[in-house]
Amino acid sequence: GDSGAGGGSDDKIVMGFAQVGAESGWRTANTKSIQEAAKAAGIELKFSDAQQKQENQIKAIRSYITQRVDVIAFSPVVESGWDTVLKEAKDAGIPVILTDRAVDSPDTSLYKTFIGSDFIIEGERAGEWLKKEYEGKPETVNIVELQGTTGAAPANDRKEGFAKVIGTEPKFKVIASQTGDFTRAKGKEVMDAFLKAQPKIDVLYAHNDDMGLGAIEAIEAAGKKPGVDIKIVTVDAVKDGMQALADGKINYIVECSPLLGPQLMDLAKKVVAGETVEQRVLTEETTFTQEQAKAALPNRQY
Amino acid sequence: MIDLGETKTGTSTAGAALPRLLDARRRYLPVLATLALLALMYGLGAVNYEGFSDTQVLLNVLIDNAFLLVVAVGMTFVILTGGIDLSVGAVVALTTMISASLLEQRGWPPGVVLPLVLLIGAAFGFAMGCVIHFFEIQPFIATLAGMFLARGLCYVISTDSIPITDGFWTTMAQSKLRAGGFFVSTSVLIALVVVLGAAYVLAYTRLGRDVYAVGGSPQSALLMGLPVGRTRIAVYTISGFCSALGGVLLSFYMLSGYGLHATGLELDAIAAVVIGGTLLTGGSGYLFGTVLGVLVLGLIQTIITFQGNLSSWWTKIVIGVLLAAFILLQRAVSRRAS
Amino acid sequence: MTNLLRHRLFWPLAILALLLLGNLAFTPGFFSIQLRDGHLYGSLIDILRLSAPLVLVALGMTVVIATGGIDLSVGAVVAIAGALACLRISEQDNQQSVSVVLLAVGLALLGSLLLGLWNGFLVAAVGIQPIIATLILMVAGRGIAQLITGGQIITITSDPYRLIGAGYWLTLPFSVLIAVVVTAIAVTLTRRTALGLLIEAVGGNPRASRLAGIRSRRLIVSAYVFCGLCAGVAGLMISSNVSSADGNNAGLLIELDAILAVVIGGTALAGGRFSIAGTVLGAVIIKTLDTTIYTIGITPETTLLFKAVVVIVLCLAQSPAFRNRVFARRRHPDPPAPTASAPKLEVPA
Amino acid sequence: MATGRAILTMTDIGKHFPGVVALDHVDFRLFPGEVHALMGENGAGKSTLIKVLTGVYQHDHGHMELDGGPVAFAGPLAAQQAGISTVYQEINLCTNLSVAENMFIGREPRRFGHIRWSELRRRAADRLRRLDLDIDVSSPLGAHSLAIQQMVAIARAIDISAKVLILDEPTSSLDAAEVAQLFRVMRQLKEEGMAIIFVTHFLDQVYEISDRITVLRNGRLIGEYRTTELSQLDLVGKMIGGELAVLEQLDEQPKPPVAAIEQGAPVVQARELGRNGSIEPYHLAIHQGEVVGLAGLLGSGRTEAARLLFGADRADHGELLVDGKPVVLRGPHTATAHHIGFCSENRRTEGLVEELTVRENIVLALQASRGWSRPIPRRRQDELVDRYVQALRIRPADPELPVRTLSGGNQQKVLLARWLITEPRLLILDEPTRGIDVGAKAEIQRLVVELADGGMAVLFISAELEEVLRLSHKVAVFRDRRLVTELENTGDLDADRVMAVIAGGAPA
Ligand SMILES: Nc1ncnc2c1ncn2[C@@H]1O[C@H](COP(=O)(O)OP(=O)(O)OP(=O)(O)O)[C@@H](O)[C@H]1O
Ligand SMILES: Nc1ncnc2c1ncn2[C@@H]1O[C@H](COP(=O)(O)OP(=O)(O)OP(=O)(O)O)[C@@H](O)[C@H]1O
Ligand SMILES: [Mg+2]
Ligand SMILES: [Mg+2]
Repeated sequence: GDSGAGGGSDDKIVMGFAQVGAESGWRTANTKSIQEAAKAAGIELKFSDAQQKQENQIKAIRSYITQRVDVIAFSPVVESGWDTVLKEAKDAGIPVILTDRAVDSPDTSLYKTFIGSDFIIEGERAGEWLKKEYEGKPETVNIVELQGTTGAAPANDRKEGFAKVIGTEPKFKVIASQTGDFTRAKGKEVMDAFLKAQPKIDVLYAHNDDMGLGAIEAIEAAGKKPGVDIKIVTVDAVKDGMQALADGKINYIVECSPLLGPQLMDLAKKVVAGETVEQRVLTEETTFTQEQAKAALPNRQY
Repeated sequence: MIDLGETKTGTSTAGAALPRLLDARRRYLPVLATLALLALMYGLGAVNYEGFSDTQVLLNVLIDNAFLLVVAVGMTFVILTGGIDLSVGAVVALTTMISASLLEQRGWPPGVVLPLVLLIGAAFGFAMGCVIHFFEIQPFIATLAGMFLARGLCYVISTDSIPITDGFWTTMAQSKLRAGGFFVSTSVLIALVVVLGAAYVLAYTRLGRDVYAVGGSPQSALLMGLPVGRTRIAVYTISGFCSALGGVLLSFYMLSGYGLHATGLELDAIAAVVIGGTLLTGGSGYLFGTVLGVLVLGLIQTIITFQGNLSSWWTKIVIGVLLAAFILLQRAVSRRAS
Repeated sequence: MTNLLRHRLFWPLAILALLLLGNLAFTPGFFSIQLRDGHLYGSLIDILRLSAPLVLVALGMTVVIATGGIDLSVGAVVAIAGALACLRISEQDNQQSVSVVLLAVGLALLGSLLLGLWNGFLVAAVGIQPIIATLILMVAGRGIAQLITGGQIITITSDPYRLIGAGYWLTLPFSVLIAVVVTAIAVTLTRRTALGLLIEAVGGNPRASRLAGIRSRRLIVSAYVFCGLCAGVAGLMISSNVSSADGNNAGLLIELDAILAVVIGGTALAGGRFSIAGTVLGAVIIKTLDTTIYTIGITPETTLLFKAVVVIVLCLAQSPAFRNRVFARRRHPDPPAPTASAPKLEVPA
Repeated sequence: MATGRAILTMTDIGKHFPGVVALDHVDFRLFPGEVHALMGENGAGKSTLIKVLTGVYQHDHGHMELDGGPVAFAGPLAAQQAGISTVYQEINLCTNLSVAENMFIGREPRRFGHIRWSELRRRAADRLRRLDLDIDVSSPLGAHSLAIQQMVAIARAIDISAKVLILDEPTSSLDAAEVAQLFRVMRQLKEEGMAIIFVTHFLDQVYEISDRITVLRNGRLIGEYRTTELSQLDLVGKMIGGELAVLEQLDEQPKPPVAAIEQGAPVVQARELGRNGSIEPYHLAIHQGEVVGLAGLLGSGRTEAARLLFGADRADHGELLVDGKPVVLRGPHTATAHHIGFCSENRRTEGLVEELTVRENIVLALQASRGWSRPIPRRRQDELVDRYVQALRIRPADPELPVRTLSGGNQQKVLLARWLITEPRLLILDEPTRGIDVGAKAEIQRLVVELADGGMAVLFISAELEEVLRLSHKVAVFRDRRLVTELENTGDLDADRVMAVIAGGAPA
């Protein structure tokens, strides 16, 4: 039950939101979407930035509990380790909504709902596209992979989902896999080295657009044509990535949408009102081919 | 010329009394100034934010920073000898990782895991101390390599985070010590015991005094017949131990083991120690200062969350500005007084 | 032979050679350099190109460390410089115009200079310990960079700007040329004038230097300003290399690499004697190490372990104490038993 | 006196440093109940021998026996545990710790491992009082002058009940009174059977206290003699391997009367110059060609007064005039710009930059005053450096050696050379002859006279009153951090009279 809605409960709903940080453009768009949606929905938003540290997020959540907000939402930095503070929230009668990433607690009563994308599915989608692309061609496909930050959940999951799908066909071979820290500069640096070390690369799979964009520069510098000589598939669909897709430099992008603000606010209102909500809400996400990208590009916000 | 003519050495005892008093005051002045500024900061927070003056807010600062406090205590020892330990954050992460994997994946009993990880931490520190001392490798580099090594080991164990469901751990994580409507976690208690113990060691044992001597001048300490090598190795061992203990506290706090836990913790710990008035060149500083340093960092973080409307970048800028303001004031106050 | 062995840079050079040869074993074409599209192309060129920003940052760091300080804020300055320049260019209609780019570069460098000045002011005038003084900018600076970029990545399409980090001139990467020029300037300034001596004196014994009449305050401020400028140029290179400014990630953790490069190069963190050649070599070693990790296919999970091992080996190889202990044991069967209390501290007469 | 079996024998000791043979087959023995003076020029190898003995350095070859058993110490700690207590030449204490702690660190009074602070302070005060030193033992050591630090180091060493006591130039900045006090204690220890190694460059002290003398030259043993059987002249001869005559000459030189020199405006004049808590306002005028000596007891404020003249400390009272015009010293750099030089008494912490070479250390002040953009051409540097390496006999004569590898006395000469090459108009020398051997000392005194004749003004501070009197035209006496009087150095001024003034008798 959520009886305890203390503080300024008379009119406005107060939401405490503990963001991971601002480590990427994607994340910034995510933050912006939430802030704007809160304003539009008339919800007072208390926002804090954890600078990629779980400790800070826990601190923020704990501080929201002492401030007696009406609802707490946060994007977990990692899946594990939230039980204690979530239990405190539960004891204080404050409902919790997870966004973007899940927590792995077996006790699902600790949070009301989880809204966000599934990184494993994203990896799978990338793999499925690849399978379709090379359908009926028996020769081996040499794949290089640019991973996200070592240990980060999206990196782990996107790798896992992708590996699961392509693992079913032995012709797909990941010949090199290295972290590019989700950044363009690192993506370029690593791709530079891959290009020198690997005699034949057919496909690049990058865990986000930025690394893909960096890699494109490296491929061009090596005198090859991205998207033609080396096929590229990435995840995220930020504007720059979509542009590259439209230009034919990237072949396929799996969307991971940061714009879950409106959905989140809806859920928050329901939760505070005591309505029951689904335990898992998937964000509306899609995939893009070159044509779809050209169509979507003009009204892409981030 | 009026001549009192009672001294042979040129100083009268009466003349020495006043400077003595001033001297003692001067020595504790930076710490006192820090304390005053901390109180000022808290006061400002209480005036500006609703609910800030709640005692629980202060207690939360302790709860949230218990592990940092323990790590900073170890760092204080190292910095007092003029060294530095960059590996602490990584050792913290490694500790959470080893604990989690042993408890959850191997099913070892907590009674074995707990002492084992503490031992591993201490041994890790001991090894770095030996490298630093015997092979004369700069502490910065030796502990940087230690940092790479410890983080690397984390990833070797697993790149995923491992949740801890062990009974003892969850009890430690969730049991609270309540008094009059307020509560602290057991970690806070452990951290305070560590602080008191360390303060005692520094002030009242030979090891503690040797730490100061080595920090003041390693050459002199050596020529005075002090066990320089042993002291040096000891401080890194202590720091390793404290990091491991900090890691255990963090794993109580997070109930998980993860290779990316406590990234950048080394800088927080160093900052806490230095804000507390300890000189990075060694030989001067107090443990109490370190406690204040940790509180300053914690309070800044609390103010940020209470402010509640800062964008991610303004968060950083404001942290920087608060830090700058604090340090400049601290500097001004202690300069004015001396 | 023994003279060669005893040279400061012998061991770093040996390690570098070893790393390169290790690469050759994995990638037969590693040493090959071709002319492609009018510029040189090959792994070795890549290493040099990647090293350029690190060399710059490490140069500035060397001078700061020589004065007995340290600068943690270089990463933030890198991000701010790139962000300032890219923002400025992205606001213009004609991004291809050279004058627009020059103005943007000037703006970014002015910004870095001011940031360096701020650090220098805190350290030299206010007397705050360098690590904490620069920590302030390290934290706040990253925020400023994000503020400038709005937390997004600013992408630009400007060929003149691209030249700085990704372009070529006379078949050579332009960034390498910049790094060479800045290194030459640094060497000239410190070794052809008396700056080097004065800096080493201040770093070696600040009290004595003051009493010798050295105006150490100015010197220290200049060191931080130089460091800021170097970081600024590096920031331009890094952002130009990918034609975009990333306030969040540009130059992240570069301070650690830079300090590592300085120390590998044989400059003591306590201040005093410094070696610019050593620093350059150190930076190249670090980048070679990175490239090696990518080429020989070390997995991301073990990357750090590999780095740790190389750093440890490098340090031990360089440590005379280590060599003495190991080799002395071989030569004399009965050494004057080195125990825990027998460190070879330098003890003045 | 030395009878029976030697407590310590060192045979055939060899020690080399890169490029230098510091000890070349040296033998040394020490008997219980004797004071054994170890003599030699700067760089002869005295300190090295001591450091080899106490395990700071490991010898290349040779053999040592303590109390009949062979020993080889791994470090000072081991030596101390075996009963050897040492005061090294450079004061090796921790300035960040309190005086009391410095005396007892490593052997603090404890109960169950718990340090008993009040007991420690009580004992420290007690021990210092026995040396006639009454200071606040809980104040940090660094707040005290070098001489006091030296006394503390001595107090520490003699309190360790040891079999062998080693004192490497313990008296280099002590006044006569402290020296007398020290000797009293040494005699007492000797009575109790302790064996004492004593290093000094003051010949009088050697003859006053020692029973036996060992002379080293260039790292080689010249011989061991009974003090009573070796004349002072012979001793000097053995040390330097030749004759020495400069000393006597200098004494004979008549000094021009003060009135003759003090014409025209003084080069530098202090008017009511003072600083709270360190030195009371004082007047002092120094003219061209004049040598002004400062006399006073330990901690009387001579150094403090001098530091104000150089801007090393900021004066908060009064004004300073250079050539009759008031100037504000914003720091030493302003002082050097006005051609004032200051050679600090504390060569290790305030003087040398140990990592740098001899050459770099020597040119440092000159370079600083020229600014960074006008480097002294290398050829000119070499010229200047060579000249002073010759003139002051700096050994080894290789300017490219790191200064830290030089012997204490030679380091002192380097520091002196730094200021001499700047050719200042006023040169302040605070204990410039600390640790310098007889020959070089005479050379330096001769230089000072020469420079003054050439028009330089010199402020000369020395714990050795004779030296002050020999050189200066005028002596300013300090007591309790106050300038009490100025004495004109006419023929009838002697040490006794100055002492009387210092001790607070009627001003002359
Ligand atoms: N650490 C060192 N490295 C290299 N050479 C050294 C070192 N220590 C001493 N020496 C050299 O050894 C020789 C003997 O020095 P030592 O300090 O023993 O002289 P000393 O007799 O004590 O002289 P002084 O009277 O000046 O103190 C000198 O030539 C000196 O340069
Ligand atoms: N008896 C004392 N108690 C406390 N501090 C003292 C005492 N004597 C001197 N000092 C401190 O020592 C410092 C140096 O004194 P100063 O150097 O002026 O004396 P000095 O006349 O040069 O004597 P010295 O022969 O010791 O060099 C001063 O800062 C003073 O505060
Ligand atoms: Mg000596
Ligand atoms: Mg003095």
